[in-house]
Amino acid sequence: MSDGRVDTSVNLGGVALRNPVLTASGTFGYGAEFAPFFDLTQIGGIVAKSITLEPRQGNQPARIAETAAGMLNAIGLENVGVEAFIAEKLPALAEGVVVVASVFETEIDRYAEVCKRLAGVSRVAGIEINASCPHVKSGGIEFGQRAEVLAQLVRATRRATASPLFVKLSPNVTDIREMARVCEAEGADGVSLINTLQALDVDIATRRPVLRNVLGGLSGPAIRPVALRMVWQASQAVRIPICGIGGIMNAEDAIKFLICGATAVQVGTANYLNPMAALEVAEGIEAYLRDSGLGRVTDLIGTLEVPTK
Amino acid sequence: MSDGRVDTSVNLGGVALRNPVLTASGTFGYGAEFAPFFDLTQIGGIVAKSITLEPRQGNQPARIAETAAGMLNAIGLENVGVEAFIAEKLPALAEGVVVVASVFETEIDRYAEVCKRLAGVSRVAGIEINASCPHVKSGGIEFGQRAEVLAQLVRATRRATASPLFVKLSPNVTDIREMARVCEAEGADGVSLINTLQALDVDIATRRPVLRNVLGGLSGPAIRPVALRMVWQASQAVRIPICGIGGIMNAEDAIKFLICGATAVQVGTANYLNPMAALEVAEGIEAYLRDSGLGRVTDLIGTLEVPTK
Amino acid sequence: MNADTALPLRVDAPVLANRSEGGANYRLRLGVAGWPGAAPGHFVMLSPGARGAALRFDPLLPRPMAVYRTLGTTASPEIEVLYKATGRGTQLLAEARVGDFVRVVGPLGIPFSLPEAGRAALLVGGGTGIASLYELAACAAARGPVVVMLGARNADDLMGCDDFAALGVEVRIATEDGSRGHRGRVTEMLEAALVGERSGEIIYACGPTPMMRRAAEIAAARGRSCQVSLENHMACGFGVCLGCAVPRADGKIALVCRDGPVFDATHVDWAGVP
Amino acid sequence: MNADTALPLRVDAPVLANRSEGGANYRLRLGVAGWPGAAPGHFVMLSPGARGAALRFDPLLPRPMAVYRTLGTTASPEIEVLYKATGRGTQLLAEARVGDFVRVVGPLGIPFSLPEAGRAALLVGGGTGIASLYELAACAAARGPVVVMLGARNADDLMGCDDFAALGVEVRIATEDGSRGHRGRVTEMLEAALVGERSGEIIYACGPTPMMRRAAEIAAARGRSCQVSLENHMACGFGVCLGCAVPRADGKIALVCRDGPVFDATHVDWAGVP
Ligand SMILES: Cc1cc2nc3c(=O)[nH]c(=O)nc-3n(C[C@H](O)[C@H](O)[C@H](O)COP(=O)(O)OP(=O)(O)OC[C@H]3O[C@@H](n4cnc5c(N)ncnc54)[C@H](O)[C@@H]3O)c2cc1C
Ligand SMILES: Cc1cc2nc3c(=O)[nH]c(=O)nc-3n(C[C@H](O)[C@H](O)[C@H](O)COP(=O)(O)OP(=O)(O)OC[C@H]3O[C@@H](n4cnc5c(N)ncnc54)[C@H](O)[C@@H]3O)c2cc1C
Ligand SMILES: Cc1cc2nc3c(=O)[nH]c(=O)nc-3n(C[C@H](O)[C@H](O)[C@H](O)COP(=O)(O)O)c2cc1C
Ligand SMILES: Cc1cc2nc3c(=O)[nH]c(=O)nc-3n(C[C@H](O)[C@H](O)[C@H](O)COP(=O)(O)O)c2cc1C
Ligand code: FES
Ligand code: FES
Repeated sequence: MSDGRVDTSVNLGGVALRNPVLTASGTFGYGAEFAPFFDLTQIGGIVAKSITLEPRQGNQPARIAETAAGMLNAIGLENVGVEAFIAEKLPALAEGVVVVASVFETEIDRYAEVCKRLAGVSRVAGIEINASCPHVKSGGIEFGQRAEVLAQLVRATRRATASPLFVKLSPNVTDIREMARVCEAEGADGVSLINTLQALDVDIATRRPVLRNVLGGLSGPAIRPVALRMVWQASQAVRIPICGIGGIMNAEDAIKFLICGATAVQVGTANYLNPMAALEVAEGIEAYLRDSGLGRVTDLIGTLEVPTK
Repeated sequence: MSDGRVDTSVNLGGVALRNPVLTASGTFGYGAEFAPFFDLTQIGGIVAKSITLEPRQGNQPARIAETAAGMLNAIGLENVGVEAFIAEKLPALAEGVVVVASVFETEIDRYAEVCKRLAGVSRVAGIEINASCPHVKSGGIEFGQRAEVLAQLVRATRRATASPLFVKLSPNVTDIREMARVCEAEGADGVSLINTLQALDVDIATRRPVLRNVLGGLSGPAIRPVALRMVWQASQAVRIPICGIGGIMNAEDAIKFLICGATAVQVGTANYLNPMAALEVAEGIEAYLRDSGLGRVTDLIGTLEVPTK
Repeated sequence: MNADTALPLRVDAPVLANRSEGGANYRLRLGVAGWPGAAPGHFVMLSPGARGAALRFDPLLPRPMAVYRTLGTTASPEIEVLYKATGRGTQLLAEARVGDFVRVVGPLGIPFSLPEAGRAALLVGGGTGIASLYELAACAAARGPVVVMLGARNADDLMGCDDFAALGVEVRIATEDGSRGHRGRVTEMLEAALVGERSGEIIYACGPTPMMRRAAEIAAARGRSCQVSLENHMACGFGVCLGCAVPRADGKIALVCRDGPVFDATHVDWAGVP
Repeated sequence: MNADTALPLRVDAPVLANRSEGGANYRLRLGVAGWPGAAPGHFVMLSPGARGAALRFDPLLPRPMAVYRTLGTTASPEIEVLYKATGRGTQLLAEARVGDFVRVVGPLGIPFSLPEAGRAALLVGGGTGIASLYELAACAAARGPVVVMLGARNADDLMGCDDFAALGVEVRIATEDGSRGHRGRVTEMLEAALVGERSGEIIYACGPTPMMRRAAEIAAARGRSCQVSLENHMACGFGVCLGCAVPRADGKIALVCRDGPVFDATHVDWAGVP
């Protein structure tokens, strides 16, 4: 717009965000760790580290490794548990910081229980269900890898909470559209994608996996084109809002997700190499909107122009 | 071994290779293009560009784009067709070059027909079925993405040829083990993995996909950790030999695949940036064997040491 | 030996010089052992940073670059490349220091066909395309009158003008902002030049697609023959990735690296060029 | 202000110097605007090439590096880093030229606790770990007698010996090939030194895990207290990725970047350190 002011606010499935930039679960701690670097109210919000019913210790090292334009991680379930999250982590955050709680567990009823514990906690603007967890009952395959299991998970957590409910999808599936539709059908307010791609790397000196857990999750720029594909496919399949995640290093990357139909994005691995990445992405999106004469970020969302074959 | 000589030969499902290094279909043309760069008999063999029954023209441009530590491609089915392959391309290759023909089509019976045409062609040491093609009848989903469709494809092509038959798996699936088992059950002599990850990238200036085809396949170092994971999972699931593919840039990368259980590897995208990549990989593997005192490459295959939890 | 049919080689070439020439322009000199020589229009694929101490795979793909000219001695041949550091790969190339190595694959492609002796040539270059025309200007000048028309956004953006002038050919310059020479597009200059001028010149164009397309239209309208050198995205440069496709006027697909980069302008389906 | 509790900052720091010091060793000086100062044991995360003209995401992760020492003025503070160019990231760092930018996040971690006044200190450093001990040696020397034992594979591999000597502390050197000082492991020197010597020294160790583990065993056997600074793979350096876990003797997990890198040697479950 001529006066150079643009509207970056979006409504993500009932959560009002000043701009479409959140931080991805597990890459931003519980938020307070980033307070030294920038004012967290300047971004849309943060998705906290996934929490379980009880505190968990996670895997033995090595837990991370670097790969080509990416990294592997197998942290395990390490987290402070829902009670400490509510009692200690949330109060540590400044007024006005929008917080989405992320939940993972090993059983569906435990997922639901964590959601119940979060009910009425004023600082929790929404809940994101991390469906990339191994489901013990179905032999270690991720909740998000089987439509029936995912449906049960969403149904149970939907019943357990009145807050805006987002389901974070696993990319390790044949058809992401099917998974997104399941979430929509079961009443989720939105889907977040993608979580990490299941991967493995090897040390040829020791002939051992680089991670103690053998398998790990691949994140970073390497996976961005896969994430963009899935976000675009999901946006064609469902009407609920999509939060785009995967390899976002800068504003240009984030804008690609918005163009592909994401209502908001989450910055993940980039926070490690640049603790101010999320702020810079938010500022860069605003600059892009101004430069391209778009008044509202919503004018950009889903504008991918597909050539007619 | 003390005298410094090592045995790099492997038997890949009935195809004897002087070393475990082949070139990946679609990244090595029909072979002759690389004759100026090195003697093709010095590597295990080449997998030719996938061929169809009739010559095909492929997609309109843009067909390729660069991504973080990777590239996207959507070439389409461009190839000279099986007849020209036999009449013109094979004879252009020097004596002693081991050639695996790669076949793709849009219908199962057409796949089988191409295999029949290749029967008794002396230069064809084996056939690799590219299962990453959209299957028209099942609404554009890849043959390799549905176990029952894949089973039909392998059954039909197995019946159509007596040559060593390899199935190249699509990585765009929930469980690669299931797909590998299907191939083994239907009599394939081996599986090759992985093909490209379905992906998308966007030009934020034009808000268009970078590829005319919208979606493309991601290859290069970016996908290597995903490929290693799938090769290791497949090696746990089947007894037939595995050909490891995905982001191999140098000998170290190739050795990782062998350690994860691949009997041989295919060098793909690396051929573009370094037309001598396959030769250097073969030489590097031999050097590694010598340095680590292994007498035979078969002593290395499947030696991944998994920590006891 | 005949450079037109030279087999390509792959060399990790030492950087002998890599200087900024103002604006985004750089001049790179590489020692290429065994270089078979190149004809006007030949190109190479350059992998920036491929041989730095630290293995880098981002950016991954090599960059196609015209052989600006061949230097050095038969014993130790050198090639010069004029390039613009605009994106990630060329910026990385601009960081290469003397002693670093840059992977070279080439010579590649089908070169220009030179004008018959006595025939006048009009060379039209824009942006990075200028670099593809220097050797052509040199060879054409030995056969007949040559006019070189160079276009750029502004004076800073121009490459190699002095080199062309040093060949003794007539150099006309157009910049969009008028900061040097004619204010406007180089194709306007071409159009003007063809009016009334003695006919029969052969036209060569290399630059941004719209420029080449316009040059092709003008040549057709004036009944002149025109060769263009297309700048397409490439992964391999020697016909194996099938990535560099352009549609031909006859509806078939051509590969820019193998069937080109030089094409008869009338053989290109301009509407389909990316 | 108190450096121990300084909040970390993120600065894209100009490279003021980046010289080879023989072998794989390099000395990097960075201008870090707003640097709050650092205590012995503090580290920074450095992103090589993060601010080169060409955006690079391979290698992706920043590298943890000890603050070797703080230089410059309060107005324009500088930090010095001593590093070994061994892998992809540090080799890229070695390519950084004066004027380039390197992203710095820090100061990070919990520093060493200094010996009480009058208490003798024995510093044992090996390989890259030597760099974590310089500021400690300087501070400890102001409080009591200091002996620094530096170990390396060979003379070339040694870092910063002269700097330590210039502090006026006693420096003893061990190389595995005997090319300088005692032939053998630095921990053998430590063991020998503790025999008969007046007891009560506090031991500080930083280097390869086996070296620190051995130092911890020796200290325990001789009833000396020992602090170690662990070198673990890190993605963030400030406690958010949970990647730098090490098992503690009590069975719990500690984060090297947040709960360390300095630990009381008896609190570490050495068998589980990667
Ligand atoms: C036959 C031929 C000869 C050429 N000769 C020269 C020359 O002499 N001097 C010169 O400066 N440039 C030349 N170009 C253009 C040059 O290849 C591109 O400017 C360069 O590849 C851009 O890379 P980048 O890293 O700056 O851009 P990026 O945006 O980082 O490139 C991303 C990808 O797109 C490709 N790409 C982007 N722009 C172009 C383009 N205009 N043409 C082809 N590929 C592109 C890159 O190769 C890379 O694969 C030539 C191109 C061709 C096809
Ligand atoms: C608190 C701390 C302080 C350090 N201080 C110094 C110092 O002052 N000088 C110095 O030379 N080195 C220091 N190191 C070690 C230094 O971080 C590694 O040598 C460096 O990360 C290796 O990176 P690379 O690119 O050479 O190796 P690559 O093999 O390319 O590294 C691949 C990945 O492994 C990690 N990695 C590899 N080796 C190590 C290691 N030994 N420690 C931690 N991560 C590793 C890298 O950070 C990267 O994530 C310190 C480490 C820590 C934890
Ligand atoms: C070290 C690490 C830990 C992570 N932990 C979680 C987690 O606890 N819950 C979750 O939903 N996602 C987790 N993720 C996944 C990220 O939220 C994100 O989906 C993924 O990394 C892809 O985005 P990126 O490429 O921008 O990092 C983690 C990622 C990393 C790298
Ligand atoms: C440009 C291009 C074309 C390809 N064409 C084919 C093909 O025709 N048939 C096939 O089976 N795989 C094809 N592939 C996939 C490769 O064979 C290989 O499986 C994939 O690129 C992963 O390996 P890489 O990362 O080493 O390239 C192609 C890949 C590229 C990049
Ligand atoms: S660039 Fe690969 S075929 Fe032309
Ligand atoms: S390095 Fe990220 S938590 Fe320690």
